[in-house]
Amino acid sequence: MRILYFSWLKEKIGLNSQEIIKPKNVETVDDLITFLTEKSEKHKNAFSDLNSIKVSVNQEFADLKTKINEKDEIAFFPPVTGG
Amino acid sequence: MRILYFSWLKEKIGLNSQEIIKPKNVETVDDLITFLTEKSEKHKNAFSDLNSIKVSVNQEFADLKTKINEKDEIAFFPPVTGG
Amino acid sequence: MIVKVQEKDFIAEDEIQKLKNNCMETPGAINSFIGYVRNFSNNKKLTSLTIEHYAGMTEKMLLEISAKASQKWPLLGTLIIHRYGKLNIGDQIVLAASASLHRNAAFESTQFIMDYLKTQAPFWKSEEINNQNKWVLSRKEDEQALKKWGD
Amino acid sequence: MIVKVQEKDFIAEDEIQKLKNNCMETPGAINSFIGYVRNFSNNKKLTSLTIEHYAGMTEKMLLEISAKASQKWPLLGTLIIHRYGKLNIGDQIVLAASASLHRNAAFESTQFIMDYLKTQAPFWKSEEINNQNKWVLSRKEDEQALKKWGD
Repeated sequence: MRILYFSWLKEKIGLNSQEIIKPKNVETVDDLITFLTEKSEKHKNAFSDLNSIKVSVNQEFADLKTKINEKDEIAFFPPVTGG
Repeated sequence: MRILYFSWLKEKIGLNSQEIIKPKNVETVDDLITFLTEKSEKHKNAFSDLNSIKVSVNQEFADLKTKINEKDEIAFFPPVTGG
Repeated sequence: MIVKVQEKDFIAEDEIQKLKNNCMETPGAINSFIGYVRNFSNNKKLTSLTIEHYAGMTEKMLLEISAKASQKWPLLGTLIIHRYGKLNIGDQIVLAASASLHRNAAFESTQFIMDYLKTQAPFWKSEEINNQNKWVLSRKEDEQALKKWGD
Repeated sequence: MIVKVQEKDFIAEDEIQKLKNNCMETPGAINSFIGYVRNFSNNKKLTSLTIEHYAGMTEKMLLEISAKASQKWPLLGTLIIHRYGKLNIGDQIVLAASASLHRNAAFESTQFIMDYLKTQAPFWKSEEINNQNKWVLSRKEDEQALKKWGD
């Protein structure tokens, strides 16, 4: 699965994107966050306040309970500020 | 006093404007209409439905009871349709 | 507050640039409205539109409407251009615009200006249909549109 | 429905002309909104603004918003252009416009598009103040603005 980061999440994590093979026990967005934050301090720091983070799955807004699959594109970012 | 006509009022009366000396008994817009319609069939015809006519005195919206003076500019016209 | 009543056409881009440049502070938002001559009126095909106006009172009323909008919203500037004379299908009739720091004031005040212009500015339209000119009737909807401003 | 996400500037006049020409029928009304880079942010002087976006999702969301507006109002066309990259004070950021037969649909739908764009389109602004770049925080007012549409 492809994971993208934007705005200050990208800066805190130090990555624009990363490719991972979906671990078996990762079924939802919530599971993915747990997986990522357990492996990396930077991710743990970036995801410390989930209220300030939005997520999309395949370019649609999603939430923590959204199911994810191997071929999905998942993005994490703060609330948008365009316009 | 100067009297102006616009839109179909101008066409029905056949005048853009006319100058008259204010008759003594003409104190309000209503009096002026009575004066004009008594003197001319065209005016009588044009003013037959007062609900479809707006009036301004010195370029401010007015009504039948508005007082008028010798130096005033009075205009009669249908509801506006610009924009 | 810029108000122009003119026979000739206008270039909206240039006029909005002037509005922007006249603002005391860089506006974050400009809303603008352009009204055009439509090709149909009550399902009848139009050939042209002629607009008459009450020179003097028109400018006065448009300035009054602009002033009212500026009292009601925190605006950095307003613009109204309205044409008169004979116009063809698709021609620009009117441009109204407001500049402000935040978008809401610009949106609402431009709509307010158009709603008041429609019922208070002394313009009269005459439509040419099948070689006959007919004065346009005022619309009840335009009177009712004012209600949302609660003045 | 025209949607463009681009680094380069745009000429609103040309884009609105294209919107008008694409309409199936001559529109009587076009409302348009332009957002510009302001020179102050929370009383601090800005030097520049940089906009990041999620390429792909941005276009998708802007098309979704345009489609929602077209379902809600009888529109003849919509237009959204949003820039990304580094912008200077006074630069154009966004142009949103709607064309319709009557003015109310154009006004409301353009405001609707901007309200949704502000909360749903994946753009992030970073402000340069005193040689430091800081990510702009989202505003509660923008979330609340959606309530007026009752969706």
